Amino acid sequence: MSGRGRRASRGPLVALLVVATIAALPYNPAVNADIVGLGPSIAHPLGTDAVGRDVGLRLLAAVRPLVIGGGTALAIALLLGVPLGALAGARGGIWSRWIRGFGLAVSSLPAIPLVLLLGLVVGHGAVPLGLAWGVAMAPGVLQALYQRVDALRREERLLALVAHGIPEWRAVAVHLVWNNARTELRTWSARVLAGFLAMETALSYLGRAGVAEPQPSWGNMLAMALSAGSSQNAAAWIAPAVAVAVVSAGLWGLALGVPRLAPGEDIVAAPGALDVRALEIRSADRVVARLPELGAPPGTVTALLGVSGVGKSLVLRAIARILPDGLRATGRLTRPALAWIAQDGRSSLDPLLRIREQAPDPGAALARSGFPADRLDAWPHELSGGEAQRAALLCVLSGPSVGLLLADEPTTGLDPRARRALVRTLLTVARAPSGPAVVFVTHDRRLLPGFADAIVEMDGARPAPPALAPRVRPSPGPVLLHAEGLSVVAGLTRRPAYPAAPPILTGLSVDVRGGETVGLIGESGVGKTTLLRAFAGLCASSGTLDVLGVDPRSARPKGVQLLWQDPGTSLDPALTVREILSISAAIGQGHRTVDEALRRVGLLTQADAVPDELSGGERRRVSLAQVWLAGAVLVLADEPSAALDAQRSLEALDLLRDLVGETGGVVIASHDLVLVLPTCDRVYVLHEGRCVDVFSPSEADDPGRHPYTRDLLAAG
Amino acid sequence: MARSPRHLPLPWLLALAPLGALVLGTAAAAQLRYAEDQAPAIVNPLFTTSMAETRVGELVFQSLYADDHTLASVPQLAESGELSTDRMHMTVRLRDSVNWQDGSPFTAKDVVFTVHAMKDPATASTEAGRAQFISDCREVGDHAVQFDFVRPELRPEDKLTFKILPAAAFAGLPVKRTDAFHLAPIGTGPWSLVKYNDDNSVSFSANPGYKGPDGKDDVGIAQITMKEVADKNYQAKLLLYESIDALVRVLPRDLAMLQSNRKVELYPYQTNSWWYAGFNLARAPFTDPRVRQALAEMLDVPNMLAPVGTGDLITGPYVPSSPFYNHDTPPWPHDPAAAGALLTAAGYQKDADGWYKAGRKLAITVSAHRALESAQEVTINLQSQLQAQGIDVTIDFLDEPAWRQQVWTDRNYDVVLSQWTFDRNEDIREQFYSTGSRNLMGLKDPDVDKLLDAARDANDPIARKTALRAAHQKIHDDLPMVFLWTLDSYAALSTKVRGVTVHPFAFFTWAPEWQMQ
Amino acid sequence: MTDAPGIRARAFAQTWLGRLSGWLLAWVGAIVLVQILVALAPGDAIDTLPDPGLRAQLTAEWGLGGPLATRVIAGTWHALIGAWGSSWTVRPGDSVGGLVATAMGASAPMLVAAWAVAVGLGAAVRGRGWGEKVVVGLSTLPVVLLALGAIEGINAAVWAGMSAGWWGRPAFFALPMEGGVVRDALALVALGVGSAGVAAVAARLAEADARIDASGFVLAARARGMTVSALRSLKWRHRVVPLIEGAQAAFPPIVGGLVVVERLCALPGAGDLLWRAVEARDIPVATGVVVALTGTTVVVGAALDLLRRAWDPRLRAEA
Amino acid sequence: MTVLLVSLLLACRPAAPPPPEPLDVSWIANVVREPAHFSSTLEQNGGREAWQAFHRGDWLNVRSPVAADAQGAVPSVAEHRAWAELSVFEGVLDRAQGDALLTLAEGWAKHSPDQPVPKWLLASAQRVAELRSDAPTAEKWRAQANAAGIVFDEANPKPFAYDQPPTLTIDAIRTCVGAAVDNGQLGSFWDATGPAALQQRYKANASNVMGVGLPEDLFGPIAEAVMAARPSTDDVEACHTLVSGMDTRLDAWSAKLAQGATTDGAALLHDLQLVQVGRSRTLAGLAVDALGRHHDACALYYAEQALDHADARAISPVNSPTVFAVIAAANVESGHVREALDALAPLRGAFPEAAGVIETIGDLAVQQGLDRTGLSREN
Repeated sequence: MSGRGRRASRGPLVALLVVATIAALPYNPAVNADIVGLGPSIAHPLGTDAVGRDVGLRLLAAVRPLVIGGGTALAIALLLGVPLGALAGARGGIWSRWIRGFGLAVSSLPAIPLVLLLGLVVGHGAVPLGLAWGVAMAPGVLQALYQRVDALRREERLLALVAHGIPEWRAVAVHLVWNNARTELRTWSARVLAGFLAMETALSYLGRAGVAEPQPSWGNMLAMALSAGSSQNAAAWIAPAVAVAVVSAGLWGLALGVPRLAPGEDIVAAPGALDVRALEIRSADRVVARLPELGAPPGTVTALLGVSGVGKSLVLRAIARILPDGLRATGRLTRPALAWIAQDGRSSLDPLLRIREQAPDPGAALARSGFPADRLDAWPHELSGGEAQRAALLCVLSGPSVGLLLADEPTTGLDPRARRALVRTLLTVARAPSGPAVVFVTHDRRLLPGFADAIVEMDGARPAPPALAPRVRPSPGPVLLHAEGLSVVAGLTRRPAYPAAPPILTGLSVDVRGGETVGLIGESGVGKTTLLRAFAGLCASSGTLDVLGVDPRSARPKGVQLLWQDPGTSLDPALTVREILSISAAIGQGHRTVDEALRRVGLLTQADAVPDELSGGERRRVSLAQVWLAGAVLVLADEPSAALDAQRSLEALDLLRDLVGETGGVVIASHDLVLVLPTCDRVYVLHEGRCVDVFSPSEADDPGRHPYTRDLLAAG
Repeated sequence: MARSPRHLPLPWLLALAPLGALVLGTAAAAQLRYAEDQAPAIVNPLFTTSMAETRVGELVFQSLYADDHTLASVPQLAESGELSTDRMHMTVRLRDSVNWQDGSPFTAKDVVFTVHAMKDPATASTEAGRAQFISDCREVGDHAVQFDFVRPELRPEDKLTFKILPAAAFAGLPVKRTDAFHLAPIGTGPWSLVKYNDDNSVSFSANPGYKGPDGKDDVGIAQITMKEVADKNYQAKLLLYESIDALVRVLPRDLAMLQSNRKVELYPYQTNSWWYAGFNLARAPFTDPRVRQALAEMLDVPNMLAPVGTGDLITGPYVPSSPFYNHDTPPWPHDPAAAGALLTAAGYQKDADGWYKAGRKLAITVSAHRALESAQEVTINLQSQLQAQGIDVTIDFLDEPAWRQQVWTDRNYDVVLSQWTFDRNEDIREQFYSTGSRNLMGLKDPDVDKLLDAARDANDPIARKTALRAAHQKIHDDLPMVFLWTLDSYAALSTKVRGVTVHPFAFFTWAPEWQMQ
Repeated sequence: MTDAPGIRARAFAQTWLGRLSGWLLAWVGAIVLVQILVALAPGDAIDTLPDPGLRAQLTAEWGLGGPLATRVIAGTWHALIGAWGSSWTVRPGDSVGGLVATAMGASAPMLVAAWAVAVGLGAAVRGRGWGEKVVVGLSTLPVVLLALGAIEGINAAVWAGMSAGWWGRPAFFALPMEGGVVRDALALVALGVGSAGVAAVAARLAEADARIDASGFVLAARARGMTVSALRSLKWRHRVVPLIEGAQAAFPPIVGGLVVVERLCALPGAGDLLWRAVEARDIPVATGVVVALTGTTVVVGAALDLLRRAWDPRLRAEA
Repeated sequence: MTVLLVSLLLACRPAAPPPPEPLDVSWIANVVREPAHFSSTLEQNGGREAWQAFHRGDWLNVRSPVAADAQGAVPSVAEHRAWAELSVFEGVLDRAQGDALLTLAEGWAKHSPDQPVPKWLLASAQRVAELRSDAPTAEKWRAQANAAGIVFDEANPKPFAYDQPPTLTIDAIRTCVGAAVDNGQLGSFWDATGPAALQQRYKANASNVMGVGLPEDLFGPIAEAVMAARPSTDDVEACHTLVSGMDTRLDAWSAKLAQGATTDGAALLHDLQLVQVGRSRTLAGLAVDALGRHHDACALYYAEQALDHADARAISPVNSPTVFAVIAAANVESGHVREALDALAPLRGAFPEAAGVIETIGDLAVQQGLDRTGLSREN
């Protein structure tokens, strides 16, 4: 549990204690005909009701049915909704369909009619009411849990946890549900309780199936006070009404409450060519990015460079005046009319409109952007990454002319050929007559030659990690992984899916020996990730496969660890780095200590931070520490360099090699041959469902290389 | 802040549109709207058990003889009657110009059918008792009926006051409660039932073919609507707010509010009614008179009455103004100590948390009809009092069907809290005679039976009065029920209704003469 | 993406029919649940009927003697084919189908209008600062409190004014007995606002707005200096799906609130009928109303589900 | 919504009715303006007890200490007022009982043909008829009584003595005439002539001082305003119009009083219920008047209007015993005998002579139901 969690938990606990105490107070509904309908006095601060009972005491005693009934409802709703929702979310597929179908059937029964009908069956009182309400609300809980867990599953967090060695039930129950669906649990608990209050009040007021006299309930207090007539004690109806209103609003506040940040505040921009001076972007407590100076005349291309996490994107957004809420920029700024293209081209496009509708009059812009004319009627989600970037560009170019084009990491996620093509296009745009200035953010220095007119480097807010000593290649050890004639099928299931999907990679033969680093190279979508997962036993495959002496399709090989493309995937966002690592240490059976791991990856000072507070590079290092602590012998790393600048990726790879040690093996899947080649002992080039080339770095310049390999090498 | 019309919240307009329409709306047409706690479940005089049904029956149906303004029996559907000299037979000539509300003529067949239906055991009419004095009846021509009596009758017209049903509307005997007739009753009365509305109100409209007594064939009020308003307190408010025009029974505590309003007038109505808490005499522990007496002496009845309003406490089955009320009968004292002694004598032991016998705690369930006014306050009070003295009390509010089943049919209850209303004859025979059809408690006391027989057979007022006063004392001593109280009992009508005279029991008997302003 | 239009249309139809049949299945499931509940009732409710002859007849008619499974299956089958039997106690002998149909007909406008109020208000107040806070805050109050407060408040105020001679007796006075359109409007607003539907819609929209505001295309548009109103025209399309989802979430509570509002405001309709059926232990009528209300929820749910899919091409592709 | 609602409401604004002309009962206005003066006057004369006794209907105990000091020779004004009230009240009771007795006797043959008319009834019927100067009826019953062997003891007449002093106690007239003639019914029949005798007694004394009748006394101005306009036939609708008109004026007067009242005065006005009491007394006067003219429906209407129904089981300043008596008498006359008993119930404890009236009327009620089947219903 994070530090924040611990701090926050005290308030509800105290409230719970107070409520429980009130509910446990003894209450004797004795009547006294001598004090019927008295107004407030010292002896009876809220007066007495129509049969001479103290209204204040009844007001408090009415908490009991709420606690009992609400508690029952909550228990039922959570007991039914959470496991089913978690199961549906974690399993997906047919499970989710049937479970959610069941939820749908139950939720089609409107709650109050259901309760009334149930009242005929099980009678009146707080518990049956709670029972019915719990059943009625369970589908809501189920759905919420399903959505959350399903989203986490889609982010492959569950897969990451299981692959890391955490039992599936534990991964679901502790990490997905308890740690990460807590908002849903809190929200729905409050909703169940608020709904119960509303229903109980209504039914008790109407006098059927609710709490019956003489047991107090705010609803029946209201009914008695109102039917006793206006001459009686007004507090007798005001008090319960206020109680219901306050508690209901409070519970809903708990259910709806979303912490809101103050909206972002920008510096005022003067029109003119781009000129930024002394730009500082700060959150509430610290400076998150700093840029002393930046100027870009029209027709030029400027690259904004810097290590990961230095705030390059924020600078662009500050210039565009679209800083996220809670951040604030200071400094001086002049800028022309501008356009901004998001990191992922698809997100720059309106997903609900076809490209033609977003760029209604493409004309010449079509050619300039390089967007294929026959794809104009496609939906954004149907475009590939490169097409999406071009479509975004098309939208910019077909709109009113701009003096500045801001592009945030436009090349991320593109394969080398697509990347080169996009860069050329951007240059063309800038060089065109009265073309705009282009400012783009990148961490890829290799793009810059022949492209950027100016390079602005940003300084990191944190010190770079210490440089590592150059690595000595040991001689190959025993075979860690042996695959022959392997075919893999996409999808996250060990058993072949029905109907049988065609394999995406066939006839593969791969060997990894101790101390080796092996690269799997190919463009996005060729099946690198699937292959890695097949090695770990997470995907279906056919053919010979032996990993650390076992067939991963029948038993999980110990000592195999995956590194995820997004290093955050394997990190439970609710835990601190130290907590995450101690779980890994437990998986590794405690042979290695957390402190040692932190020291090795250089994160001693960030041990109490949660993943969201770390930069991408830091997260990567935490995931490396995880792998080391879990006692990895064979590490399967998926695009370990993604989202890192070149220097950081090399560092990361070196660190990984270092952590695996001389007997361990590393398999790296990447689309960037040039980047990983220096690190690898052998490279397998995957293309169009097959392995088209295998070679070691020294053989790279061999003219007999497959044309695709040559193409890849040239892209560097 | 100026906002273009496009952004005006549409739902508000939606919600307000009807309000705008209201400005153009017109007030409701003149009609008499009266409120009942519960709409009558059955509009069939053969099965009447509640006052609400009685009142509706009075609107729709007629009888051979009916009360005139001086409460003397005068011919209604009858033209004239001729009693034989031995007083064992009577030939009643029927009016020949009367039609049923569906247009068919009213004939002797209908009268004979009605009497046979009332006497038919398979029909199980709740009004069977009213026809017991008739041994047989037959048509003598289209418009004459001859009745044979069980015993000589002095004034049979005083008993021929049951409502007459159209024979053609039924498939024959036996008649069932659920026969379609109960939803679309056909009578000869001044109003016909038009519709059971969806809001549980019932609409009546003047019967154009109505033949009133003495040729008064027109009805002053064209439309009557019975509205179901479960909340008594709300009924009073609605009358004040002029949303209804009549309230058949006002809660005592609302009297002050209503009478201070100049647009409302109060009329004493249904005054012969009293409350009781009855014991199931067939069920332990109530078989033991000591337990009953202990319970009676544990109750502080004035305290129970306080939240309801003003009323008179009673010691027996009559209201204090009754000529049969025995003023010499003392009430059971409120004496918990003596009650404790009685329970001890009955074999109970007092523990820290209550009375035990053979390891079982003395616990009772009090059943009350949901529609009983102020029942909630009273039961809460009763429960609180008994629980304070170590007796567990569960309250069970019963709906009409459950009440009829559990209390009337199965006699499945411990203690019932209820109210009886009597007409001016205050005949308690059915309630307390050992074979009485309304003897819900199951009292079987030969002495009481003897006294009730004597009262029935008495042929002078002094003898009847004397017998019933003795019965009062005896029933009080037998303690089949704790007699609680009689409440101030009024109907309230808007001053818009003019010419109002309220029949003390059936309410609407003289309603044809009422006018709406 | 390169499929022939024919194949595409077939796939489309298949998915949609699939969704529809899923909803239908859900409805059947709900009916089965209802039947199980009814069958589980301890001591048959029919025992409370006063007429022994009728009891025997109905027992035979409903197969009440048989085992649970038989009763549930028979009950479900009867419900599905619309053979809902006749009322026991509410309107003895009347066809339940007719009663329920009339009641549903009476409730439908209220249901739809209240739903429109909830969804419309939720959408209208979203992002309007204090307006949103106040309306969403109000919407968290239970229906019973809102309706009661409105009825008692308006009555008291009108009565005070009448007593003081400020105005005469308005036609809508004596809520809820007279009320007329004012009562309907009041019930409408209480039901629409008080069922937390507004909160549900507003919450979903707030969530969606945050997502939309952070999405690249909006940022891109803002970066180009798009005005607020132009942005709004850009964003509305994206609020449709959350709005549909909000509307879907808001509907069942409104159906539940219908019972409360119809009782409080003395309105005839399905909720009122259900209440009376339950009071009178009229199982066929109560079951009929619940099945009909469930059917309504299912139909609305299915319609909105399909609408959502029709609106968002990504969901269409997913299906 | 609110704005619309309010504007809608204001659209319903009624045309203002012409303000009614307020009444003026000066002494009440003075009480309200100077409550202290009223209180001290009451204390000085020692009249507080008398005032209270008068207003709770305890008329026999209205004694003015001042008058007592003056050897009791001259009854005080308060005492005369009380006697006047008593005389009216007893007169009404007498009327009710007489009617009941005669009806009972008349109906005997019809309802109980097998039973001879009890002797006490024969005697009483004869006596009542005599007192009413209804010679033919008296003669009829005398004949029957004589035939039954009853000879009324003319030598020892019941206390009809108009000249006896006002100290005459109730006990003196409670002697049961039945005891002399028929042992069987002892204790169930009271001297039917008691109330009549008392009425004569008090009437004589009261009229010596200030004339007869209620309306002219304390609340005279209110009564004057309506007495003149009272309907000449037994038409309830006309009565309703009359009472409505009076109420409108009373309301206006009440409002005017409240305006001129000091805080204490308003409290006193409220505590003494002066307006309500005045209204009730006036209506009671109208009722008695109507009864005297055999306008039974009107009498009943006035009396019901006079009653404070919220506390109808008790005698109070508003619920004067006379009102109950009028309701009973009018009901007996119109055949609603059982209902008459309801009205008389509050008098049972306070007026021993009422017990006889109640028994008689009760017997009549029982007699009328002899041939009927009773109905009972739940709720």
